[in-house]
Amino acid sequence: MKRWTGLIGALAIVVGGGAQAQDTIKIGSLFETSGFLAFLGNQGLEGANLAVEEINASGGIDGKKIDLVNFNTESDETKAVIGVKKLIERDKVVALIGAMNSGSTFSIIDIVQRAGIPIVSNGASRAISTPVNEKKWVFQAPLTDVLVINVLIDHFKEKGIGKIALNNADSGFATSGMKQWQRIAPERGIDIVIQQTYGNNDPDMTPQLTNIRAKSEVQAVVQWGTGKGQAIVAKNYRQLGIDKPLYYSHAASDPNLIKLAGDAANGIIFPTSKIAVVDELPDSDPQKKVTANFIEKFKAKYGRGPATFAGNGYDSMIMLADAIRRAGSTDPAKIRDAFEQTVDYPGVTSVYTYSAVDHYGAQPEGVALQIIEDGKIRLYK
Amino acid sequence: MTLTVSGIGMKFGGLEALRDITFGVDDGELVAVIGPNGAGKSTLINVICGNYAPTAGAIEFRHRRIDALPPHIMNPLGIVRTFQTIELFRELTVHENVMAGGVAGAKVGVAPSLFRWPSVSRSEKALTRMADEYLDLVGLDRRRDDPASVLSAGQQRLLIIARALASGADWLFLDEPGAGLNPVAKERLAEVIARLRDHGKTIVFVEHDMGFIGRIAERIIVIDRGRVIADDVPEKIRSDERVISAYLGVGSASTRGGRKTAAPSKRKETAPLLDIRDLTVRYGGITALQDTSLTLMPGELVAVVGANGAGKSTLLKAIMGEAPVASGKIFLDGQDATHWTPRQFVAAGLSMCPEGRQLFGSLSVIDNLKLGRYTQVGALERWLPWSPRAGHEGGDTDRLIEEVFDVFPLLRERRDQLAGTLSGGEGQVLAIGRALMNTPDLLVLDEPSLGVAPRMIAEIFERLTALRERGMTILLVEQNARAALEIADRGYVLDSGRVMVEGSAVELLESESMAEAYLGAFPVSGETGAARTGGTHA
Amino acid sequence: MVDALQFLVSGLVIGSIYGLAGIGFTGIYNVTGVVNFAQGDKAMIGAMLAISLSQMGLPPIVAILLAVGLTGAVAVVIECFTVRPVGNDVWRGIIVTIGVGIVLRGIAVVVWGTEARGLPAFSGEEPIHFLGATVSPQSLWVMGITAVLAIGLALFFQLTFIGKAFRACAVNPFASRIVGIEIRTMSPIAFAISGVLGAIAGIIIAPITLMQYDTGLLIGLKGFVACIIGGFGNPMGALLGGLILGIAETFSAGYLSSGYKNAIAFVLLLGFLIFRPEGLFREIDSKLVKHER
Amino acid sequence: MKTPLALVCLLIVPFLGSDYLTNLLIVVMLHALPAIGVSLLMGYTGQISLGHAAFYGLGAYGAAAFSVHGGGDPWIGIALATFLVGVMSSYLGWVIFRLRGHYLAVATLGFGFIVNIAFVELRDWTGGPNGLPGIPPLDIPILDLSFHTDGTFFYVAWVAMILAVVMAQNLVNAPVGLVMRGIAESERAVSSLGNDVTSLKRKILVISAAVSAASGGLYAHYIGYISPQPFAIDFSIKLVVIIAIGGFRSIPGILFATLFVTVITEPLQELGYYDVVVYGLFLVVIIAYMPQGLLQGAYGLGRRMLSGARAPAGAGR
Repeated sequence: MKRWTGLIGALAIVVGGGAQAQDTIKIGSLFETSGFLAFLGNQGLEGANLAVEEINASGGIDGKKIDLVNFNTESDETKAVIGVKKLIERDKVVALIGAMNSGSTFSIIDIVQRAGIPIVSNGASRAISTPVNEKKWVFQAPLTDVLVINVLIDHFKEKGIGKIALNNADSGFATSGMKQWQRIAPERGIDIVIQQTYGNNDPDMTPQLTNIRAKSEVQAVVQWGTGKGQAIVAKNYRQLGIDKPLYYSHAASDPNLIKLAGDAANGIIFPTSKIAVVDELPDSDPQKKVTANFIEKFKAKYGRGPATFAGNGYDSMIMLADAIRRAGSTDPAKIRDAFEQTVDYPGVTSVYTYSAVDHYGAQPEGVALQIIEDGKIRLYK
Repeated sequence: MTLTVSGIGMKFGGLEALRDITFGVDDGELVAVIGPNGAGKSTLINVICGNYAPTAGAIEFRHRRIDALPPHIMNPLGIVRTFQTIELFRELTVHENVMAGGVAGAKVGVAPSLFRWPSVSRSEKALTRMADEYLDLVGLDRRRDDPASVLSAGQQRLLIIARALASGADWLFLDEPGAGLNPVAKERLAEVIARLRDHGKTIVFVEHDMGFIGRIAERIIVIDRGRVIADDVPEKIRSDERVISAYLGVGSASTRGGRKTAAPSKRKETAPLLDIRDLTVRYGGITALQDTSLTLMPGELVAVVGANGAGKSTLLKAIMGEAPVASGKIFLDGQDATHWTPRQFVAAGLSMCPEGRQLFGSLSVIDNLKLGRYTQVGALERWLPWSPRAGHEGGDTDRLIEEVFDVFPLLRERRDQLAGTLSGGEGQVLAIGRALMNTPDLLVLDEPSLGVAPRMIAEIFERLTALRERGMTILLVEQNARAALEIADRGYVLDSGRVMVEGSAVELLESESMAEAYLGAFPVSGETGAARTGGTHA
Repeated sequence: MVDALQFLVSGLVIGSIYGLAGIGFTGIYNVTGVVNFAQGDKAMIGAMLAISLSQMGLPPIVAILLAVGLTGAVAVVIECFTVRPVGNDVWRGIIVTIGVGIVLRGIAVVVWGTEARGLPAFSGEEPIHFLGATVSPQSLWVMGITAVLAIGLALFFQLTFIGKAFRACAVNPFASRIVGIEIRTMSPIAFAISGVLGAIAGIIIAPITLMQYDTGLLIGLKGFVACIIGGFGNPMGALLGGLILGIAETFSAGYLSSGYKNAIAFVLLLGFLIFRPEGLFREIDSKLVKHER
Repeated sequence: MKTPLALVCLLIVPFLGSDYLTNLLIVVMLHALPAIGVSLLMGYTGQISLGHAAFYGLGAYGAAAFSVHGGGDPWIGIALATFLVGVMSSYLGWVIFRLRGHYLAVATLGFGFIVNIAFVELRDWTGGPNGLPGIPPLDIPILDLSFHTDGTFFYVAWVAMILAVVMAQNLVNAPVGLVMRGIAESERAVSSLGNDVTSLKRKILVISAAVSAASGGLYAHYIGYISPQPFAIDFSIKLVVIIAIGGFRSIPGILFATLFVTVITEPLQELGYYDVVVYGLFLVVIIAYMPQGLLQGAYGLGRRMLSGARAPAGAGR
């Protein structure tokens, strides 16, 4: 009895202790700093923190500093639910960013919808923000699979590639990508000759690639996955001596891929944001300045180069701050409305234009085809 | 007959534990099943109570074939058993243990229990009342709410009887209900069993303590080597020649001759090799050995004899560092070895041939022998796949193996066979060979004749005599008292954890007290003397 | 045909990895009867240590030897502080080694982060062609070292005193004590051996599978399945079990739905547990399977 | 005596006005159900299970599929899923209870893996790794009750937990409970007393699985979205941690342990991955050194230390 009431009492004190000073704007983030997607969440949080630092250094928003409170969702959906409630209620945040994990985002959509707090999600599955009329409060900042698939198909059309093989992991990201490929490719006249799935933690993907190799009519192989799996695919692909061009998803911008796959990574072509190739961009590119600035500051703060995911967290935070500034208020509803009116905003990840019917923002011109050559990412020409 | 057992056989792999067992038991009988160690008594109970399905024969109970039924079906038919190992529910209280016994009979299912239907409360009340009654019956009512684990061994034995009764079955099979109990506790047990009999229960029990059996049993079935060798009233059993041979063993002519010619040992000149002083060993509440003293001079062959449960094995465990010594001292070659580990004993030159042989069944004969040398092998040699000292003088494993093969040529033929596939006698020979590999100063053998064919027993005993003649000191623990004493210099007779008699082997062989230790405690006063005389003169 | 051959070759490579993970279980199980659920994590720790040490500038061979030794030492520490207090309680043994696995993975994240790491292949990446099938040179290393370790361990159990003593402990602990073998001293040796085996496994497969904090978990489980198939406690059985599992996986990934490939392992696991719990090559272990009614 | 009072006291939580606290306790209460299930099977009956997340997940997916794909009433979905999981676990028990020790542990582990792989692969039903969104919240239209909010769902979870606690307590306190604990100690004694041990184990497994499945169903309708991940092997192990902390055979202990594990990981998770290390250490230390569970273990340790101060070391031996 004593321990129960004691615990409840202690919790109540903790809850009640969240009194907020009004000279800051509290924004909640849901980056996973542990669990299976921690390598994404950590970078996202670093990017977001960099943005907060930058905004606060330049005087904050109307004199108010931004206070970013992160809740580690541990890549776990139940935790995400606990976390979002804590942020909304105990920390009284006015807006949310984060959760790299699409699953974690899915699990909290209902809650933010009910609470009326805008969220800028970093999950990549387009189902997060569609249909828009049911997801009024949900925005997305990353490149979505639909976007990059379309960019790739544009490229295939250009190259005269009509028959492809698709190899994907069994993760959420890759499964979603596979579904979109199977939907979009036929619509746009691309024939998926063979589709193979491998396990995210598999030590070897040669059986799948052997099946792909057997289909001689295939003109290009598309690989969709994350983490070390895509490095193993690259190695196995070279080992099996498949000589068709190899295309990866935007997850190939993971710098670890080159480290892990070594020479096998050379020749991989993938569509992604321009962060890795900023030096090669023409000065006319609207993203060049903002990206270069981001990279420089990130390096100064963390002592190493940023990955796309860091840019993503950064963009979400900057755009959110911009929306708050434009709303001139910390009222969540006003922030939401202002965010929806973001137009042609040049971010690190992409150029963003949101509207009442488009909550995924990123535009095709933000995506550039890149290729790995000699262990370096170059703009594909 | 309510229970008829006809032609039951039980094989475990190659081992035939029971063959052609046939007998019957009527309602209300009180039957003891006796027999030397390894005779198959527990297997018989296991077979009747459904723990094993017999490989031959049939069992009928109340005109129904029951020999393929599992225990939980047996119980509602009226058969319940207890276990040698007690198998108490240690986490429950005394009262709960008894209640647990009645649950199956009360037919309170899992589903009703979830919702605590009235039937559950009703049966709970009934069970509570019944448990109290049975606790009263076995005299544990005052310990009702104690945790079962704190009871003494005797009380635990009574508790499992109460628990068995609570199951509602009226045929009780008790597997060694008196094992490890002191005389007072045994007295209580006897009273309880008599009371149950008066309540109309049928009781079949396995026991070793002949005094106990003689006091309560109305009929005794004697089993030896998996066969029924006698089935009669106690008075007849006591004088049955086969029973006495089964218990005391048969001397073998050849060893008898050998002993007479054996040179007297040089024991007078030196200090004892093994000196046990006032040793007391207790397991939990059970005193297994009480103030036992024993000395062994270098070069002697000493036999320790006594009935099952007399404390022989405990004595041996104590001199291997495997028993909880409560008081007393053990000196090995002048060193205080009371709290040594087995390894220390082995390294100091003591080799043990344990009861039941304890071979490494899935290892070959030769590997078993090699492991006998384990403590004498250097650290380097242990890790190398060959012997770095091959060809060197002394301590060479291969040379010792050859020596063992010379002593036991049959092992040479079987050198690459797995130890588990050897017959009882061959296995015993291997166990002795393994012990010899340690080049022991003192060789300790526990029941080497157990489960061994008579021809092999003779041979083993002959070998032991030969070893003694080569100067090895031997401590031989045997149930087969005659065979042991015939080759021994001296002997100790253990009974109920104490040394009852000690003396030269010849004296003991003639003595009546030895027979008494085995069979003599039949309290058929008046006739006892005659019975004994008849018993000892084989 | 070429495809089938490639599946077979790939299956043998993966099977060797599983077999290698599996033989790490056998030593400990043989002596202590403990199934070490943290075995796969030892492989991960070994590989991570080797990667870190070589990144610190140590020559690869020194880094590898040091990593192997350190992992062995870690295994001994685990034995002393977690397995020994539990004794021979199967139930608590399982849970405690699961806990050790969690701790090892947690420490790995704290020290090495969650990103995957790799070791350079021992002898280049140039694939070797064989009748139309290809293998990477590292696969040959894996298969070779696995075969050497399995045979070596089997010979160790067969020929050396200490190996026989290990088997003796498993067969008959009482008799082992009687001949002077102390399980108390054998158990840390067994853990050290399994730690060393685990580390070697982790290091030689790291160039192929790449390593991250949780890689050991799945590989350990597959190794366990390999042991069940081959019969627990028998290194050659573990190797053969691993090969069977690997080939089953690649063929099912190649010819059936590749998504269900991981289920194959566990279906085999349940199948063997239920219909042939003694594995392909071993007498039944009465402690684990119900005999009596 | 004290626990029921504490459980009734919980009813005021939604009125404290903290969604966060309410939500936390909902999760605790939902997790308490499978934990109680594991305790019945593992703590009381001595049958190890490393696969309970599968039952929890099957309940969740079953209930969710019923209302999302079938458009059925959520309550019926939960009931149906619970029932089907119970039936399935009965057959599972028939198979796995031939095994014991390590083999049983691994068989349950393997079962958990297979079920989780099925969640990932049966995309048409489960949505695959991306999960199944749009699970409707619970309501009772006739009474005009809806459980959309935490404040209202709290009572659903509370009632479920109370039901589970009461039923579990009834079971373990009933005469059958004595036999369950007997199985953990000596199966052959229990069998000789006329109990069909395998059948009893299966029944306990059914209850244990069903209570987990019911909780899973409630969870699905509470979160509104499910994916394979919360039902992976980690959750099975978390349940084992919970009952280890709670003392294996104590329903109040397990309620406390569920709360403890959920609350203790809250501050720790700020530290990044140290929480996992601490979590694992807890498990190791409890199992290796406090076989009675954390509460009793800590109590015993404290007492030993106190008495150790008075009596010289080793005096008690």
